Amino acid sequence: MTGGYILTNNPLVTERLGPDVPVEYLQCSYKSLLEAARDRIHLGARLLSHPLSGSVKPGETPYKSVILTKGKGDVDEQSLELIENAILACAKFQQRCDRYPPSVDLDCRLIDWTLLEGALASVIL
Amino acid sequence: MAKLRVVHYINQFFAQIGGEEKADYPAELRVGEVVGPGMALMQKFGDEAEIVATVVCGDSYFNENLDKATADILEMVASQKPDVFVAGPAFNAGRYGVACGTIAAAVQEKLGIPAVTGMYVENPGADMFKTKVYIVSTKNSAAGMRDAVAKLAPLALKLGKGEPIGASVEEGYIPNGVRVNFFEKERGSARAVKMLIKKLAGKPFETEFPMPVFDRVAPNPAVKDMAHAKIALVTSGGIVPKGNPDHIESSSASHYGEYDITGVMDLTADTFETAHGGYDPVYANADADRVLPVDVLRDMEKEGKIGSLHHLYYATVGNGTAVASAKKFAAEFAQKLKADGVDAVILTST
Amino acid sequence: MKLEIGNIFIKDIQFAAEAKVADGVLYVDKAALEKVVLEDETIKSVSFDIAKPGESVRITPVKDVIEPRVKVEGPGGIFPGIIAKVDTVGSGKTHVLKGMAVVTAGKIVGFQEGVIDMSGPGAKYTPFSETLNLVMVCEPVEGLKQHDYEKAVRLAGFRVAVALGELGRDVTPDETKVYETCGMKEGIEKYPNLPRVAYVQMLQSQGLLHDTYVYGVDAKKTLSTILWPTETMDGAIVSGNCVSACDKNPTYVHENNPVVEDLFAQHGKTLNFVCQIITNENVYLADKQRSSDWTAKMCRLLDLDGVIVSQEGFGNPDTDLIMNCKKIEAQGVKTVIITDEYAGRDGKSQSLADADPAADAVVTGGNANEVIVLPKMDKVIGTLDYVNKIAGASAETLQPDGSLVVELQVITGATNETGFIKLSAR
Amino acid sequence: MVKEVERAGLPVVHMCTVTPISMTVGANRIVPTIAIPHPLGNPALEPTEEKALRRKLVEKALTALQTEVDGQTVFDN
Repeated sequence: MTGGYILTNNPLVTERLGPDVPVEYLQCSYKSLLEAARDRIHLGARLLSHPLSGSVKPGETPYKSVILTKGKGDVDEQSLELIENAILACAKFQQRCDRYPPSVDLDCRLIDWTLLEGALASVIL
Repeated sequence: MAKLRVVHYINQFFAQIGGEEKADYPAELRVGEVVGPGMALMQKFGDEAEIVATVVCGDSYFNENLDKATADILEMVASQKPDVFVAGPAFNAGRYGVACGTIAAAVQEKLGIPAVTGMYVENPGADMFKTKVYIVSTKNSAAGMRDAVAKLAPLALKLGKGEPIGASVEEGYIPNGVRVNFFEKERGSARAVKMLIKKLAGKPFETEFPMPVFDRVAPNPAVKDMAHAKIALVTSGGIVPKGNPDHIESSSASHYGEYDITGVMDLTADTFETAHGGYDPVYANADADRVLPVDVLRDMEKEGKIGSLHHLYYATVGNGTAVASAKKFAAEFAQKLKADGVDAVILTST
Repeated sequence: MKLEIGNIFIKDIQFAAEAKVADGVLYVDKAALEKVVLEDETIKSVSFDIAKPGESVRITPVKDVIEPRVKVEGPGGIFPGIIAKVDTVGSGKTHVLKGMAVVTAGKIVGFQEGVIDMSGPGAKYTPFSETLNLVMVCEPVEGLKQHDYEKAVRLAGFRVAVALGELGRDVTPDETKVYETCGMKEGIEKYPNLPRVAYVQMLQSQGLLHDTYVYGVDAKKTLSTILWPTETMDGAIVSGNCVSACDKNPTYVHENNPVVEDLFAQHGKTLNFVCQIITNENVYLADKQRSSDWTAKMCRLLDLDGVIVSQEGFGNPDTDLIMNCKKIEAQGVKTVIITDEYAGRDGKSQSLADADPAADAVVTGGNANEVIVLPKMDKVIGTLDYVNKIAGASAETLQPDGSLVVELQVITGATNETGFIKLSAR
Repeated sequence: MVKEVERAGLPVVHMCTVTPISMTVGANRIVPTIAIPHPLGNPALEPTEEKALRRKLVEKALTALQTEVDGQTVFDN
């Protein structure tokens, strides 16, 4: 991937992707993952995928994967707006996913993975 | 069922006491009296509610004796134990509108009695109070009384009975920023086609969701004599004394902190930190001067580059784009800065 | 391009030994339909049920809602590229079993929503409480992956709808409607003084349970393109998505796209309905940029005066919507956009994840976070697993009397963003 | 916020990293800063260099406050 990498808290992503795709796994909540992405955007990384990918609402899934560039430097305004709006959106939804049984948790991982997979199909490697 | 008890507030003009020359008429409670527009309201209430008392107050009196007038009127209203309080309608009368908004909001907040008023959308009172009380949208003059009362009375009844309040277009109140669902007569696609036809024809149309608007304020004149100017610092970067004594919340810009930096020459990791949840706090926590440049300004103060650094600074949180809620308290501390003789402000954001 | 739609009004559905449509009654042969479903070896079993308006029935989790149609005259068949061959559809004559729907239900992933209540307060929020519903719940064979299960159920629904539609082939329609638009030059000559208007439809295209197919092609792998507005009436666009039930378009909505219908109603009168432009809503930001660039480019190339843009789904499509709106307006083409809102339970939060002053004409399908109480129903078709045990796991959600306190977002079609419903907000 | 200060009659300079946002919120005098988490600093520098950098930015802000402006102006030199 041209200077990009995946920031994820979804274990399935690391499992599914081969060693040639750069992935950074963080063990954290959905919102914390978005905040981690935000902190990088503040330092000049750019978003390559939409942080509110998919229709599974914040609170309905614990998993999130975003694709970022490794860039440093000026803040990309669009990325900033997207990530901040995504973090704001988290507050609008009830937290439900902490009550999921393990099988549903696996489904959440799968959906997050397919959303990422859809985006990866567009990335020029 | 017993009739709902209503207390009605009107100004000297609608009480037929007089115009501008009588605007200093002090607040007065008329128990058992229905005055002026109250008659029309009574008619609309039918046998569901009655005006048990009318409060009359001159517009100048109210606005010039804001605290006393508010307190007095609250007492008058409380004494009548109403189920709902109605003020106005004020149409386009500015001071009357502000009075109606102020007292209606106070009745609701302090007495816990639901209140409603009415005014023209451009009445300054509308902008000031539309998020606090329901304000029925009226025409710009008393010629629109019939129409105003036709909306005001049913809304007052609903509020008095504690019934759920519908969307602004249904009830006729000025949109208050709270989105409420309702069923339209036509489906969305038909409404979209109609809206497009109007837009194409250059005719006025009404969007169902107004985008946030950004107004502009003209720049103030430059500082002439920096060497004698008092400079104040304000930050939206959430810099607070270590331990966050005022418990400034990390994300919602719901209040602000005012902090004394008399004698503080440099912000250090031991004394200041950030309460802001909107960015990586590591850098600001290590040295808060990176957000609030106290150290540099102290140097400049010593060197005589600036007259002085104001001993108070103001801090909020909030990222650049979420400005709506910051507006109210910013106006508040701006007044304090002005009163303290500050000449110019440096506002830092993250 | 001219399409004649013959509506056969269905007033009742009954199970019977012989499948037919007679006197407005659809007789369903369960065994025959079962065979149609079980053609797919990945489906272990299927159960059919009938849900009628006014009954104390809850259907959940709903995957898709499909209207049975049959191509009587003209090229191609219903659901081209999926069930029928890939021939271009949208001309000739199509018969419709009106007033009914095939509803596919069943759990593909564990957190699926999608509720249709046939009566009670929830019923007025879903358009599918007003249709006679033939509900099919498919059980997968052991170990079937979610992707394959989704595909199996999706296709089974279409096969059943086509089989039922076939029953209407030789029935005389109760009502006939004609839809016709013309080519560029012809349109300009025919309607020299009418504004040229198109419909820009944004299609959900992101992944499992988030996909839409156009002539069988996964929409996320497409560039923005043009359709005759009648093509969608023959099933050119179908749904593969059901997460965020309130604002996703079931196949039924594509077949009966309300913007297409309402633009046709004004066609030749107040406007010239030029075409339908379809564009996608991908996750990858460069795709969003490319697709919206192409959409705006086409609007200019077609010399349009105005467009209606409809959205599909929650969150990131707000970005596509605003990009489309901004770029199309920048081409001098006037826009009206249709969306829905997530303003929080109290209605006080920022409704959209993106905004721009160019979006000055907005139609809204309402606040999907608004809370509603759904009383207990006598019968449940599908499974309440999710709604009860997960969405309803907290005391606050599942009431002692069995009623559920939920947000509108779980109800199928509640805040539909093609303007299919009357719900709105201010 | 910056607008409310201006509205009260006080000249105000907005020191902000993402100037388009500053434009959106209606600031009239804008000084671009280093980075969002450290607008007036740079942790990669030595403390003395960092303070010099901050000093420069604050001087720029004072210059902005002493400059008459017509409308929204970014002081980026």
